[in-house]
Amino acid sequence: MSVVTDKSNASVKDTQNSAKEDTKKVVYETKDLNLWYGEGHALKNINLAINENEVTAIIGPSGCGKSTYIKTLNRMVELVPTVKISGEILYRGRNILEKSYQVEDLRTSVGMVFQKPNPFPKSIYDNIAYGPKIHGIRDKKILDEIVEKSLRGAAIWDDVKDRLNQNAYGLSGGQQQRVCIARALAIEPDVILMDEPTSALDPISTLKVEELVQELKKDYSIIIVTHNMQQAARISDKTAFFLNGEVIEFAETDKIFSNPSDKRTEDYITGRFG
Amino acid sequence: MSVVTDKSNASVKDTQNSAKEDTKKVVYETKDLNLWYGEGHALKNINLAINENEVTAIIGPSGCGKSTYIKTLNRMVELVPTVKISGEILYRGRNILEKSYQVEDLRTSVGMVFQKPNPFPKSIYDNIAYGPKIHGIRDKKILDEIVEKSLRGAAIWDDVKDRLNQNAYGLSGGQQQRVCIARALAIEPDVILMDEPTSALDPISTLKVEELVQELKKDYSIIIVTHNMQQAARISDKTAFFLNGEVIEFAETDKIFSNPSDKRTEDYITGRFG
Amino acid sequence: MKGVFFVAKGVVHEHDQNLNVREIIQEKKKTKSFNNYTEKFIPKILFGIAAISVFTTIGIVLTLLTETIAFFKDVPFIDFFTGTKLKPLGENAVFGVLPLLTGTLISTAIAMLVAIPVGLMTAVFLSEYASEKTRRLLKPILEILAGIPTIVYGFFAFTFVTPLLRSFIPGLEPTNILSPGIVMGIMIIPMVASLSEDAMSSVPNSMREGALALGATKLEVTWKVVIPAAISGIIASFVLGISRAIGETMIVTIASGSSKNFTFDVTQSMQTMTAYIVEVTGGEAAAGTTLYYSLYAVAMTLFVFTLIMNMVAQYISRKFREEY
Amino acid sequence: MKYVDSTQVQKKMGSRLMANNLAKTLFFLSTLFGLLVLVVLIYRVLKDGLPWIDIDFLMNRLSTDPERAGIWGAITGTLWLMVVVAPVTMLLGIGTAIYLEEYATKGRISSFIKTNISNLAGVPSVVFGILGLTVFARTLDLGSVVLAGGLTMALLVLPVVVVASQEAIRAVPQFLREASYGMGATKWQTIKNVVLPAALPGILTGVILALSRAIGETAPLVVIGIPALLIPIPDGIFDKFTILPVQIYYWTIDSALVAEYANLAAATIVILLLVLFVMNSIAILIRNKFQKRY
Amino acid sequence: AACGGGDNEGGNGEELEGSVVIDGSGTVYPFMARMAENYMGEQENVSVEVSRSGTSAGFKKFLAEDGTDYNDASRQIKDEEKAKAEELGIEVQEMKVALDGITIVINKDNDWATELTEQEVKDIFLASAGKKKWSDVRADFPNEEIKTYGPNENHGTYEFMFETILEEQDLPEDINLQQDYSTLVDLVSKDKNAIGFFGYGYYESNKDKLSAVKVDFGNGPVEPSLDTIKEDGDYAPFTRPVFTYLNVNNAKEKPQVLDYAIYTMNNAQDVAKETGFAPLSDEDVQASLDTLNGLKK
Ligand SMILES: Nc1ncnc2c1ncn2[C@@H]1O[C@H](COP(=O)(O)OP(=O)(O)OP(=O)(O)O)[C@@H](O)[C@H]1O
Ligand SMILES: Nc1ncnc2c1ncn2[C@@H]1O[C@H](COP(=O)(O)OP(=O)(O)OP(=O)(O)O)[C@@H](O)[C@H]1O
Ligand SMILES: [Mg+2]
Ligand SMILES: [Mg+2]
Ligand SMILES: O=P([O-])([O-])[O-]
Repeated sequence: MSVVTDKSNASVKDTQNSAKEDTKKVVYETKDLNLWYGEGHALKNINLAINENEVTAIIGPSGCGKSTYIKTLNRMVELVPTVKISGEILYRGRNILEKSYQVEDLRTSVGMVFQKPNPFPKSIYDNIAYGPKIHGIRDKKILDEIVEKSLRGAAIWDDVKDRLNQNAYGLSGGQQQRVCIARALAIEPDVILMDEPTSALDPISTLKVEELVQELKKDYSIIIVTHNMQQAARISDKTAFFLNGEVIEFAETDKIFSNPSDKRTEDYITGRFG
Repeated sequence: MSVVTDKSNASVKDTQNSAKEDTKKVVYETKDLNLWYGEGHALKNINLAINENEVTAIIGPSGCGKSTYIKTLNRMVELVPTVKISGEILYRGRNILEKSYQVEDLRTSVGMVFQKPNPFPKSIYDNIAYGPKIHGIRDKKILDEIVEKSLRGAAIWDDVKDRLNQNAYGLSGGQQQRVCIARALAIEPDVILMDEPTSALDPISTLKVEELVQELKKDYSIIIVTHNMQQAARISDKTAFFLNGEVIEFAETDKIFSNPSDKRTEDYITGRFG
Repeated sequence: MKGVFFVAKGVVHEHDQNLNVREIIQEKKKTKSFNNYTEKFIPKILFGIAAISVFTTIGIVLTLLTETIAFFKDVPFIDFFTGTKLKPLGENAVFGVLPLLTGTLISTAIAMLVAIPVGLMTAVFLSEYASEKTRRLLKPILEILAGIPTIVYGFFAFTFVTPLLRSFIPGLEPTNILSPGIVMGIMIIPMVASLSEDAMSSVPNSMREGALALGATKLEVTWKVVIPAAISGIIASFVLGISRAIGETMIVTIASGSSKNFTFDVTQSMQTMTAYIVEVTGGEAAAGTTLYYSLYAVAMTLFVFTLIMNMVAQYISRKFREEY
Repeated sequence: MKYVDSTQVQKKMGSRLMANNLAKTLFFLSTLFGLLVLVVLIYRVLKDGLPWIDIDFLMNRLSTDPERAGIWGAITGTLWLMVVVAPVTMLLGIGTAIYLEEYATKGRISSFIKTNISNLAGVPSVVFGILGLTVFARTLDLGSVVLAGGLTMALLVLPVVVVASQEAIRAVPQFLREASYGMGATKWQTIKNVVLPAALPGILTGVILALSRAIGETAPLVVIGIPALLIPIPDGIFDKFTILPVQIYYWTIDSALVAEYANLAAATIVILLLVLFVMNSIAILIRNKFQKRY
Repeated sequence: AACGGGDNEGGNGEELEGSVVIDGSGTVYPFMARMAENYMGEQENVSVEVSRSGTSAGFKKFLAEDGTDYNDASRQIKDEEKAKAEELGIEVQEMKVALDGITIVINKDNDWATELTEQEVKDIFLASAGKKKWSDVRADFPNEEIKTYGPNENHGTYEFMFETILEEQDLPEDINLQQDYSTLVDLVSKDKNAIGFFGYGYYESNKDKLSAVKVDFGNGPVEPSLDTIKEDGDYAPFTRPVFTYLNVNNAKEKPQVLDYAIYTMNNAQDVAKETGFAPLSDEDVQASLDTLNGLKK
C-alpha cells in the first residue's frame, strides 16, 4: 500500500510542477488533505492545485472519494457529524479549514451544483432570488435583474421566462438542473463545484449542461466530478483521477486520456475496472 | 416474438418426450400455464413435466419468472392479490389450480424452502414441531422423534442437538437454512420446492446444503431454483432454462450444460448475458 | 409588446456592466453583524423553548409533590393507602384511597376486557385477513372513533348504554362502573387495534410464507407465528390502553356517579381517582384544608400509575424494535 | 416409519379450515363492532339533537330555559380558547421540534427531552387540569379565564405538535438543506427559508390535530373551574368562559332535572362533531395535497 | 375581572358593566340562575356567573381574599364563618331570599312509604335507629333494604338535616351522598327502594320522576307545597329560609354588585314562585331593601 501511495504522490508532484508552469492563477490549493468518516479513511494525502478559469474534472470509480473531496472544498462535508479532517486547503491563499474561516463566506464565493437537481419547492423566481436575498439584497428591481441575468447565464431563460412564478418542480429534470446552476450563478461566485451534474439527466439535457459549462469557464473556475469519462474528456482542461481516496494522477485532460503515466489510470480509462 | 415462442415450445416438447421414456413417475405436470401480475405477463405458456425422486433445477436470468413458477407449484403465488392464472398444473394427476383443491392440503404434501432463511422467532424445537403440531400431532414423544429425525435429515442435528430450546435466530445463516429445510421435512412432504436456498449463504454452508439436496432426492422430489449455474450442474438431474417468462429449454442437466439445443441457452450458460 | 420587451432587455444589458452582485454582497456583509447575533441566539432561544416541556413535567411533579407532602402530614401514608373508607367531607373526614383505587382498577379492567379482545381481533382482521381495499376503508373509520371527544362517550354511556344495560341486568344501579367501563373499552379499541396492527404488519412476510408453505391455515399462521412475533408491540398497545383507561375522566365522572364504595360489585356506583379530582375541584377546593391536599395526593397516585404504564410501554416497544 | 399419517391429516383439515373461517368471521365482526358503535352513537346523537339545532340555538346565549338556551357563549369561548392555544402550542411545539431535529446533538439531553415528551403525552388530562388550576389560575392569579385554560390546554396538546413537527422536519430532504448551505446561507436562514416552508404542511396537519384535541377536552377545564351558569359572551382572553364540551357536560348531568337538557347536550355534540370533522378533513386534505412533492 | 368605574351611583335603570360572581348553595342555584338570567336581560354589560358548589363549600370561596361577591346558602352563616369574615375584614350582609321545605322524596314505584310520621323519617336517616329494611320501619312495608340518598357535606341541606332535623346525630354509614342534585334526582328516580332529601324546588321540577313523602308532624300527613312550606305553614318543622350573603366591601366598590342585590330583592317573590320556593313576606323584602339602600352612598 505504501508503495502505491508513494507512486501516486510522485505523479501528483509532477503534475503540480507542470501546473505551475501555467500562467494561470491557482484558486484552490490542497495540501496533504486527509479525511475520515468516523474510522473510514476516505481521503488520503490529497495534494492538488486548481487553476482559475479552467474546468477541472475529477474522475474515479464509485466510492473513491470524489464527492467527499469536492464537498470538502466548500466544507459541506462537515454536515456529516463524524467527519475529521487534517491538512490544508488554500482558497485564494487562505486556509479554509481554519476555524476562523466563516463557512458562509466561503460558500458565497464557491457555488455548488449537485448530482440530483435540487431546486427549492418554490417558484423559479424565488429559487434564483434565494441567494441574493439571504445575502441582504431586497431591492425588487435588482433582484429582477439578477434573476434574468442568472437564468440567461444558465441558458434556461427562454424556457422559463413566461413562468417564473411557477413551482420549479414543474420543470423537467434537465431544466431543473439548469435552474440550479442559475441559482448558483445568482450570487456571482468565483468557483463553481459540480458533483456529477448530469448523471440524472437525459442525453440532450446533458449536452446542454456540458455546453453551458464550457461557456461558464470564461467567468468562473469550475471543478466537476463525473462518472462519464467521455464527458471529462470533452469538457475539462485538467483531470484528476481518484482511487481509494488517493489522487493517482492529475494532469492535462489530453495527457490523461491519451498517455496516462499510471497503469491504474490506464486500466480505469480503458474500462478494465470501475 | 411469436417465432421465439414456437421455437421454445418445440424444444419443450422434445424434452417432454424424452422424459416420458424414463421409467420414473411424473409428480408435476404443467400444461399451458400462463400467469399475470396485474398487466404484467410473468409466465407464458409453460409446459413442463417433473419426475419423482429427481432434482430438477430451474435457471434463468433475474426476473425471468423462476420464483413465480415455483411459487405457483404450491399456489403460494396467490398471496399477491393481483395474480391471474390460466392453464393446468397436475400434481399427482389432479389439477391444483382448481378452486376445489385445498391449498392447505397441497402445501402439506409440497414443502418449500425460501431464498432467505425464515425460521420462526421461536426455539429450534418449536420451529420443527410447528408443522406436525398444526396437523394435529400433539403427542410429545412422537414430536420429539419427528424433530430429531427431521434435524438429522437436514444434517443439522449435531449442530443443534444441545440447544433445541434456544431461539433459532441465534444460529448462523447456513444453520438457519438447514433448520428451515428440517422444518419442511418434518411434515414428510412428497415434493420439496427450493427457491435459491443457498443464495444467502457462505460457500461452506452452500456446500452442505448441496450435499443435503443430493441426499434428500432419495426420498423426495426436489425442484430447485438457482442463480448459480455450477450449482445446477452439480446437483440436478434435469434443468429448465427460463427466459422472459418462457421455458426455452428443458432437458437432462448434462445435455443442457454440454450441448444446449437453443442458442439462447448457450449464451446464458456461457455467461454472455444474465 | 415587442417594443416593451426590447426595452426591458436593453435595460438589463446596460446594467450587465455595472450590476456586480459580488460587490453588493460584500458591501452588505459589512452590516451583517445582526445576522451573527441571530445565529448565536436562535439555538439558545429554541433550547429554552424545548426546555419548557421539561419544565411542564417538573411543574406537574412539583405541584403534586409539595401538596402531597402536606397531605401526608395530616393523614398517615399507611392510612391513605390501606384505608377502605373515603369520606372526604364533613367533620369526621376519612381519607382511604382504596375505594378510588378499586374504582379505577375495576373500570380499567372492564375497559380492557372489551378493548383487548375486540381491538386485537380487529387488528388481526385488518393485518392478516382484509384486502388492501377493505383495510383502506376501515382504518379511517376506526380513526374517527379514536377522535371522538370523551365527553361524547360519557353522554353515550349515560344516556344510552346504561339504560340499555339496565333493561337486561336488573340489579344494575342507575350509575354504575360497568357501563362507563364498557364505553371506555370501546373508546380504547382503536388505539389497541391500530398499534397492534402496526406491530403485526411489521412482522416480515417471509415468516408468514414459511408457515403457509407447511400447510398452515391463516388462523394458525396468525396465532402461532404472527402474534408471537409481534407480541411485544401488541403488549405495548395493551399497556398504553391501560394507561389511557386509568387516566380517563369524563366518562366515569358522568356515568359512574360519585359513591365512594369499596366494593368489587360492578353493578354499583364507584368513583375513580380521576372522577374524585373532578368532584373535589368542582365543589369545595379552598386551599389549606386536608380535602384540598387530598386532591393532590390522589392526582399524584394517578400520575405515578400512568407514568409507570407509559414507561413500561416504551420499554417494551423499544425492545420490540430490536428484535428483527 | 411415517409419522405424519396423511389420512389423519386429511381428516383434521376440515375442522382446521372451519376454525379458520369461523375465526375470520369473528375477526370481521369485531371490526364491524367499532363501526356499529359509531353508527349507533351518531344516530342517537342526531336523533336527539338535530331537531334542536337552528339558528337560535347557535346564536343564543345560555339560559336555564331549554327553549331559549343557545351555545353562542360556548362557541365564542371555544374560539377564544383557540386564540390562546394555537399560537402558544405552535410556538412551543415547532420550536421544540426545530431544536430537537436541527440543533440538538444526538445525546443525553435530546433523548431526555424526547422521553419527557412521550411521557407528557401519557399524562392524564385531569392532571394537566390540576397543573393549570394550581399554577395559572391560583399562583399566577389569573382565575378561571380563557388565558389560564388556554395555557393549560396548550401544554396538554404540545406533544402532538412536537411529534408531528419533528416528523415533518425530518421528512425534508437533506438535499434541500445542502442546496441552501451551498448558497452561503447560515443555519437559521436555511431553517427559516427552506426547511420550515417545506415542512409546513406536515406541521400544519399536526397543529390542526392538536387543536381538534383541545376543542374536545373537558376535564382540565372543569378542574380549572368553569361556572355552571355563565351567560355573558367572553370577549377577551381575560374573561371567564365556557366551551362546547363543558356545556355538554353540565347539560348531561342536569338532564336529570330538565329532560330537554339531554337534547341540548346532543345538539351541542352534533355541532362539536361537525367542527372536528371539518378540522380533520382539512388536515387530511393538506396531507394529501402536499404529499410527495419532491 | 373588570370592575366598575368611578360612578358609584348604582340603582335601577342605569347602564352598568363589570361582573358579579356568585357561588354557594345548590338549592338556591335554580333561583339565582333565573335571577341572574333576568338581570342580564336588563343589564346587558354586566356578567353574572352562578356556580353551585354547595353552601359550605361556597362559604370557603366567599370568605377568601378576592372571594366571590355573593354566597347562596340554604342555612344561616355559622359562627366560625362569621369569625373568619371578621378576620379578613369582610363585611357580610345576610339577605333572606325565599323559603324552602326539605322534601323527602321516594321512587315513583314506591307505593308504601307515601306517608310517614316525622319520627319515621328521622329514624330512616338516623344511623342509631338501625332501620336497615323497610320492614324495620313498619311491619307491613316490604322486606327490602332501604337505600338512603342525600346531598354531601358541601351542602347546607345536609347540614340542616344533620343539625336541625337529626339534632347532630349521625346519618347511616351507607347513605349515598352526592355533590350534584341532578345526580340525586336521577338516582332516586331509578331506585325503587330509594329515599332521599333535598330542597322543594328540585322536587317540584321533577314531579313526574319522583314522589314526595307526606310527613305527619302530629296533625296528619302534610304534603310539601308552596302553600305548606311557609314559616307558619303545616310543613313548618321542615321549612327553612334560604339566603344569599353579600360581600358589602365588594358592593361598595362595584356598583353592579349592589345593583344586583337590590334587583334580587325586588324580584325575589316572583322568581321564588317560578323556581319552586315559597315567597317571602312583603315586610321581609322591604326590610332587606332598606338595608341595601342604606349601603348606597
Ligand atoms: N456520510 C458518510 N458516512 C460515512 N462514510 C461515508 C459517508 N459518505 C461517504 N462515505 C464513504 O466515503 C467513501 C467515499 O465516498 P464518496 O461519496 O466520496 O465517493 P464517490 O467517489 O463520490 O462515489 P460515487 O461515484 O458513488 O458518488 C466511500 O467509501 C463511502 O462509503
Ligand atoms: N408481486 C409482484 N407484483 C408484480 N410483479 C411481480 C411480482 N413479483 C414478481 N413480479 C414480476 O414478475 C416477473 C418475474 O419475477 P420473478 O420474481 O418470478 O423472477 P425471478 O426469475 O425469480 O427473478 P430473481 O432471479 O431476481 O429472483 C418480474 O418481471 C417481476 O417484476
Ligand atoms: Mg459521489
Ligand atoms: Mg426469484
Ligand atoms: O346546596 P345546598 O343548598 O344544600 O348547600
